[in-house]
Amino acid sequence: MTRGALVRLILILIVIGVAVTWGYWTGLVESGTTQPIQFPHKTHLDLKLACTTCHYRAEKEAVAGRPPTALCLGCHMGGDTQSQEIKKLRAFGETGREIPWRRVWRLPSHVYFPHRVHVTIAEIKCQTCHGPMESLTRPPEAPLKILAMDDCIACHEKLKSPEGGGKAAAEATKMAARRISLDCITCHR
Amino acid sequence: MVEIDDLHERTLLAPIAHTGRGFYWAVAGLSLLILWGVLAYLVQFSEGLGVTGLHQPVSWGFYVTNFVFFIGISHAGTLISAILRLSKAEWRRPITRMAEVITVMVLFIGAGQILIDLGRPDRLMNVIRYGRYQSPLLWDATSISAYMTASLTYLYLPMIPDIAILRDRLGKRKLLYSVLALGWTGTEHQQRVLNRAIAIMAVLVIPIAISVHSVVSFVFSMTLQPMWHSTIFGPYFVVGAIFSGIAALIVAMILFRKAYGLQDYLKPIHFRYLGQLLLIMALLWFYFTFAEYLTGYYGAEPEEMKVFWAKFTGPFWPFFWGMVLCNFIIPISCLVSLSRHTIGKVLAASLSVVVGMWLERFIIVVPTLSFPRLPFPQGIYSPTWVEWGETAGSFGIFALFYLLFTKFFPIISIWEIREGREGVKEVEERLISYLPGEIEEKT
Amino acid sequence: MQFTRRGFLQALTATAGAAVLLKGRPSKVGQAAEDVERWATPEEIFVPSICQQCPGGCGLLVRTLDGEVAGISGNPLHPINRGTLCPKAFGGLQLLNDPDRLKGPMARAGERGSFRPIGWDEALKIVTARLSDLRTKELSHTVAVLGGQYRGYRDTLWTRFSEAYGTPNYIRVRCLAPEKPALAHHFMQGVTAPVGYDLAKAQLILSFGVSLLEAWLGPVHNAQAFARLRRSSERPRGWFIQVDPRRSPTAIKADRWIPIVPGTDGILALGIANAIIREGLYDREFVEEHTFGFEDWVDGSGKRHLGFKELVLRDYGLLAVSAATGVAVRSILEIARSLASIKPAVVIGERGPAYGADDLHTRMAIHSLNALVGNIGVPGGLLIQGELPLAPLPVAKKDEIAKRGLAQPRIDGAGEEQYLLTADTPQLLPERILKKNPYPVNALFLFATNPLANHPAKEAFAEAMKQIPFIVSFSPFLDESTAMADLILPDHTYLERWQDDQVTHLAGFTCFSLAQPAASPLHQTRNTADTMLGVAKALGGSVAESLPWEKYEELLREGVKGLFQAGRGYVTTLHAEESLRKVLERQGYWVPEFKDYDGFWKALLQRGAWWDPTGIPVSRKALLKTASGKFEFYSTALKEVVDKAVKREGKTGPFFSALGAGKEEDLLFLPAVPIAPAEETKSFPLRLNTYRLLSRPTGGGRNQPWLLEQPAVHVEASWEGWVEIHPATAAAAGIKEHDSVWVESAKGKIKLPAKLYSGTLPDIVHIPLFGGEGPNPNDLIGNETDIFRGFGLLNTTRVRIRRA
Amino acid sequence: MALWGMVIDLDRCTGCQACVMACKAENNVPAVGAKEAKRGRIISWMQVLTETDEEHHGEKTRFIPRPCLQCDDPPCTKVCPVYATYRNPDGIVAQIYARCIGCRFCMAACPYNAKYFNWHTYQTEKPGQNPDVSVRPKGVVEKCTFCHHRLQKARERALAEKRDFDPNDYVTACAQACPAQAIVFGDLSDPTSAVSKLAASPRAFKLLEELGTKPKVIYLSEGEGRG
Repeated sequence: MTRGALVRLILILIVIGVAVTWGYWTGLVESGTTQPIQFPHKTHLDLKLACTTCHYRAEKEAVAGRPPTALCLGCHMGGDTQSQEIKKLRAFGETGREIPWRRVWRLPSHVYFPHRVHVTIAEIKCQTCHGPMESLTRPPEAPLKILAMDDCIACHEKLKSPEGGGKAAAEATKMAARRISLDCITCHR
Repeated sequence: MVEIDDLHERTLLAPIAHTGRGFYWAVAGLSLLILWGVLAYLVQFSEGLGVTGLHQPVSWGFYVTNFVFFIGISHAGTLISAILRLSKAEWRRPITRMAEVITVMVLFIGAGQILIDLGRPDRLMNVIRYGRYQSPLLWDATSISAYMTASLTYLYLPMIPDIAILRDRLGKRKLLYSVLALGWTGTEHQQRVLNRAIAIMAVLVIPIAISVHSVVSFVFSMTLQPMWHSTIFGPYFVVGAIFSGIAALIVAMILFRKAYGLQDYLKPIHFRYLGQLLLIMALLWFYFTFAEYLTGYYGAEPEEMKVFWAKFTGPFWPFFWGMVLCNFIIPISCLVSLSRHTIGKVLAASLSVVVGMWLERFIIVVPTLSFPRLPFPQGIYSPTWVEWGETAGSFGIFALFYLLFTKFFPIISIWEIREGREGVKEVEERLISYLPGEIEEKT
Repeated sequence: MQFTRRGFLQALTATAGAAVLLKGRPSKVGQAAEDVERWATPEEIFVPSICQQCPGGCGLLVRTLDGEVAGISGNPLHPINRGTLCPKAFGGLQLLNDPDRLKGPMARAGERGSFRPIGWDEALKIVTARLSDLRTKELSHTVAVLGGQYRGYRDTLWTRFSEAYGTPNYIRVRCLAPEKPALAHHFMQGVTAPVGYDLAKAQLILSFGVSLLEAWLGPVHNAQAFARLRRSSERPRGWFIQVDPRRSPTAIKADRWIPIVPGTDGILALGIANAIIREGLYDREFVEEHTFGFEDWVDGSGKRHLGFKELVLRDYGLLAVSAATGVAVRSILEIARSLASIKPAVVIGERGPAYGADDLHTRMAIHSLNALVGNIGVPGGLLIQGELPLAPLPVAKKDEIAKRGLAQPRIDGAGEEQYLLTADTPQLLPERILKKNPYPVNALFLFATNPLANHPAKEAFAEAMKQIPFIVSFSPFLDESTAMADLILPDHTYLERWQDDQVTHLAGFTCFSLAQPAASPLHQTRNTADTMLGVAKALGGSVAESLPWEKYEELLREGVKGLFQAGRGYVTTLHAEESLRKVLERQGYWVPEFKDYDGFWKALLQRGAWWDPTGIPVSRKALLKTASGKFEFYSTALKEVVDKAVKREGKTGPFFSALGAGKEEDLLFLPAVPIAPAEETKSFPLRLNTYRLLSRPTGGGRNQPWLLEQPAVHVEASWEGWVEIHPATAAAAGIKEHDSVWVESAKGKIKLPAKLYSGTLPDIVHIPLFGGEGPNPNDLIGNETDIFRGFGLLNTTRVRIRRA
Repeated sequence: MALWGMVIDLDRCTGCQACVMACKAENNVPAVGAKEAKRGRIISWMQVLTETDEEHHGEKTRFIPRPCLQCDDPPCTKVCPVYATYRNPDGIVAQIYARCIGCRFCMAACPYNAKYFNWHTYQTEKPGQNPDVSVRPKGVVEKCTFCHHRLQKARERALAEKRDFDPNDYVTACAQACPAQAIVFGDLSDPTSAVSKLAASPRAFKLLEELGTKPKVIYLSEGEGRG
């Protein structure tokens, strides 16, 4: 290797190193999350289950949350299985403990995002924010989409405008005596 | 090293060509101050503003005082040089450059105080991205950046011919000087354009400068706080700014006169003129201060009086009376008669005014915050080493940059001096044109 | 308050599942290794609980998110506080999450004060082995249990355990008075049930040093009553006079503050009585028909006795009273006239610490004003409160060892000699333990008390505890006393455990609160009640038979059955429903709400409290239970006690001597407070008055930063104690605001920052029983108590101050 | 649109600080510690001020609980250079922590000293906090928001339950806690609300009314007098 090539290589390595460090530091690159069970979203959604079948809290509460183990066991109890993952699931069921899912999607703590309004009133598809979850054969290591404030604002602006407001906007206006809001403290807390 | 023939050029370029031991000592000393400041800021950056002496009612302290003070000093410069230039005062020639440099240096440092003062300096860009034009702070940002641009230009334009001299005469930094000289050759056309540009800038820079300090005063007077909410604050601040600016300029002049042996250029007459200017400003400052406090006293609003008495007899009396002493009594007594010991007297007055004006800024910022309207637990503000450090560092940076400037560019405009000497005739003609013509007796 | 109601109804549906959810959920510690992260605003359940920060007994609604406590608010249904709270309640959050809590049982490792963690099984084995060893050696009586400020079934459990095990030494070290009827009420009215005051309906409140708005029984209840006195739609603004050595926040809020020399409240009361009687302003009808001993009287033997009227007119002339109390004659007259003319008026003179050495007579003197203006048994006056109809537990079985043990005298000497009338005399404990008199203590149990910090005899306690070979502490924190222990079996904090509260004071109604754990235990701690049930079971025999419950909640469930069967009262409900029930009950109907006990129990868990608002609150008959059926200015009941003691011990016996032998005998049974001559004051010219803050009435709570940071509003203070000095006194001593000041008494000295406070008489300095880190006023206060109740004298110490 | 306001009856107030502590628990307001407290940096969105009439040597003392007064013409919002504080359509003066640059101009401008600064990182997220309110980082200004998150949640609940929003569903933590019920919270734009009726009392006054800030926290004075 010539000296020039070596220098170039070192330079490239430094650049990559700096970029990666910076990425970690600013949170653009997140370390992968491994889940206790290799849950395949695709298999379940191919069975024509809706997202809210399992993530039912999304319709009731601010946070979608993980489904309780008991819900999984509702289908996966009984019968023989070859799947290691289902065996793991049953093992959790037997101890009576919840599966220690690791959280992947996380909004900054100063953001208030109520799922239920967005799911039940605005009827926004989950994929709008979460990305193509239906295509996953194993748990995502990182969010499929990274949202910024502008993404929220863009949507709110669109729906707030009279022409953009579909059924959702009208309903929201009527119900809460408040339009889809662009007021900062609606989401910031 | 190319031999420099012109005696004037040789004297004025000497600091750039040769560097003595004193320079290194000065740089070392100033670097220590700056190091202190940098260290203080690093501590503050990682720990939060809690390392300062600021607290709940007194949320502004040294940094804001320094901000107002430095921005005030910046008026020295440009305003004086611009006014003198426009009024074609011939004695201005060795002074203008020094004044303009002060302005530019100090503006950056003044604006930097705000950055130091921010709790979240990482979000500074929010001011640009989400700026709200209702806030006097944004007016500040706007007018200060305008002033920076204007005064930088105003400093740079008259430097072009000198840079060209440096490019031609000085052996070193050829590239730098060639670029900065913008191909100046001194043709008549160039001269004409330059003079026109300088004249325009001089006119422009005066309203901008006045706006800057008016706007700085609005930061206080636009609130409802006692002894801040005053209509007089705009002109009061501007007067104070010019006052402190002249003082700072005089101090700088005397220092460089001594250090670089510029006695031939900066003569007692210059100091006498500037001293008289300072005297006028001292009287004007006193007039404003008197009017301000007398009005407050006569209104006798309880909230105003709380702050008023805190300054007169309360915990802030040393600062208040110190300010009166430094801004009025000392300068007046020094400046009434300048026939003898001119330079010494002017220096004493100027130093005193620099200190006094800093005290004035302090006495405006802190006491009002120390005495809130509601029965709030009060606290007396006492700065920590961090604030002292950053203040010292700020002064250090100012001095160091000023010093470095003199190592790169002549601190007295060579071409303007030359022009002055060559233009004696022109001046004579102009003088004559002021006077009534010779009266021809009608027969 | 629609909001809270709606919120509560939603909470009800949610709580239905809460008990089930909490049952059998492993503690957080068990899952800690799994690194379970909270999924932000998960399932929100409101669990009713009881605040244990003071004896107020307020109902809480604890907001839990997946079993983690995330907030506290008042239980809107709870009759004591009706959804509101005092500042201390919120400190509970910080108490629960205190990082310095003990994480599990600990055993002493070598020297006292060093510990090693052990398992619960091992710990219980150690306790059981020790207890059973002492029992077989017939030394069961040498086990002493020191209890603190609590009530209800935890008290029942300890009493029962002590009885079954066989020790008479269940001793309470309390900082506030027990809520049984005060002795003055008992002797003058013959009542055995607690007496309350109808503050909410009174038009004038005359308070003798009662810190009504700070640390007096139920602060929330008091504040509500005060608010109604001040502003209510149905009547004009009420009056409130505060007699207090210090301009406390209560005095600030009063219409009139009367500064007084500490300990002379009784003299002032008698001065006021003098003025009322002289001006003929007293309630003649009540006095004539319903009181005894007002006029001079002749007994069966023909002996003439002094009457209250004569006593007052003879001994309590206004000039003498004014000189002794420091209250101007004009003020005395004005108070007397207001008191007699504004109706209904109520005079309150109850507080934790004693007024002075002659506490009983002081209280009697104050209380006699209530009779003088006829405030007994009328709305806005005194109220009687019923007992809770809890189911009686089966009688504790005592085997021979227990019987022999119980026959031993109590180590603290309570109920004997001069302490005939007191229930507990902890102040004597250290000395007696050290002297092994009447026997040595072989084991000491510390439950909810910290005498090494909070008792004036704390140094003596420390010495005494060194002598005790086996000390068990149940404290969840490593406090001063716990540091001396050999074994620590940490209790849950109150949001983590099953508990009950039986409020029988002040409110004019009986109330039972029940709380289930609101949070899963954060650490390996255990409810002490469960621990002791376990110990009893392990001890076997009659001890186990007397405490047959597996879990504390079973004990609660058994006792609470009585409320279900009582045929009165109801589980708290919404206000509208309550009003309807009250109307019905007044007409003699009582509608059972629940078919079976299960339903009742479930409802009690969901709503938090049972209460009986329609008992017998306003009833002259219920309030005057003396032999004569009258209010006795001259207490025949006290005379009976004294006569019996004299018969037993003679006139030289300790009880009679302590009462003041040699006094005119009638004065013992009348509310006569001697006017003491001025004291020699040269070396200690100032009086020390200690007081309790609203933010920390029990002195503890150094683990509650919010409360420590803003402990008071009348002075600017934060995080550390202080001494309030009159500006003139301070000036004379060259002391300025915030200066460090040495406060010295005969006992010791402490250094505190000075607060110049004009709200005091110049010769009194005030120190709050602050309870944070730093100087402790117990270092100054002598271990003195009043004769009858045995309560610490916290305001009689003399001190001097100098700049530090 | 509702106009949220508060009435504080000084005659009922006992200075107990229940409102203060309720606020701290509800809004994750940190205790700053002994050292910081001594330096005058206690954060207390709701603060009980003790006003002593100096002419009477402390005889006339009053306790004034002071939240953010949620001015209709707030001096603080005008000076904020980045819209981190503004008056929202509900009349609540909002404070956006993620936007604030920490210049403290609003603190200097507020005549009520209702704004507090995070001089240090006083706390991080931990158990026992209210997850509805964010934990503020160092270097930003914070203040009382009338427990705005409760309004958010109440609104959202109404929306999800497909019913009209009921103003009674929303009350601040301080008003909820006050044992003397000296603090009443509600909709000032509704003349039938309790808070509107009290605000019309002859005892009603506003703090520093002369400054023209139009506060929506209205006080009722002590002493005799109707209302």
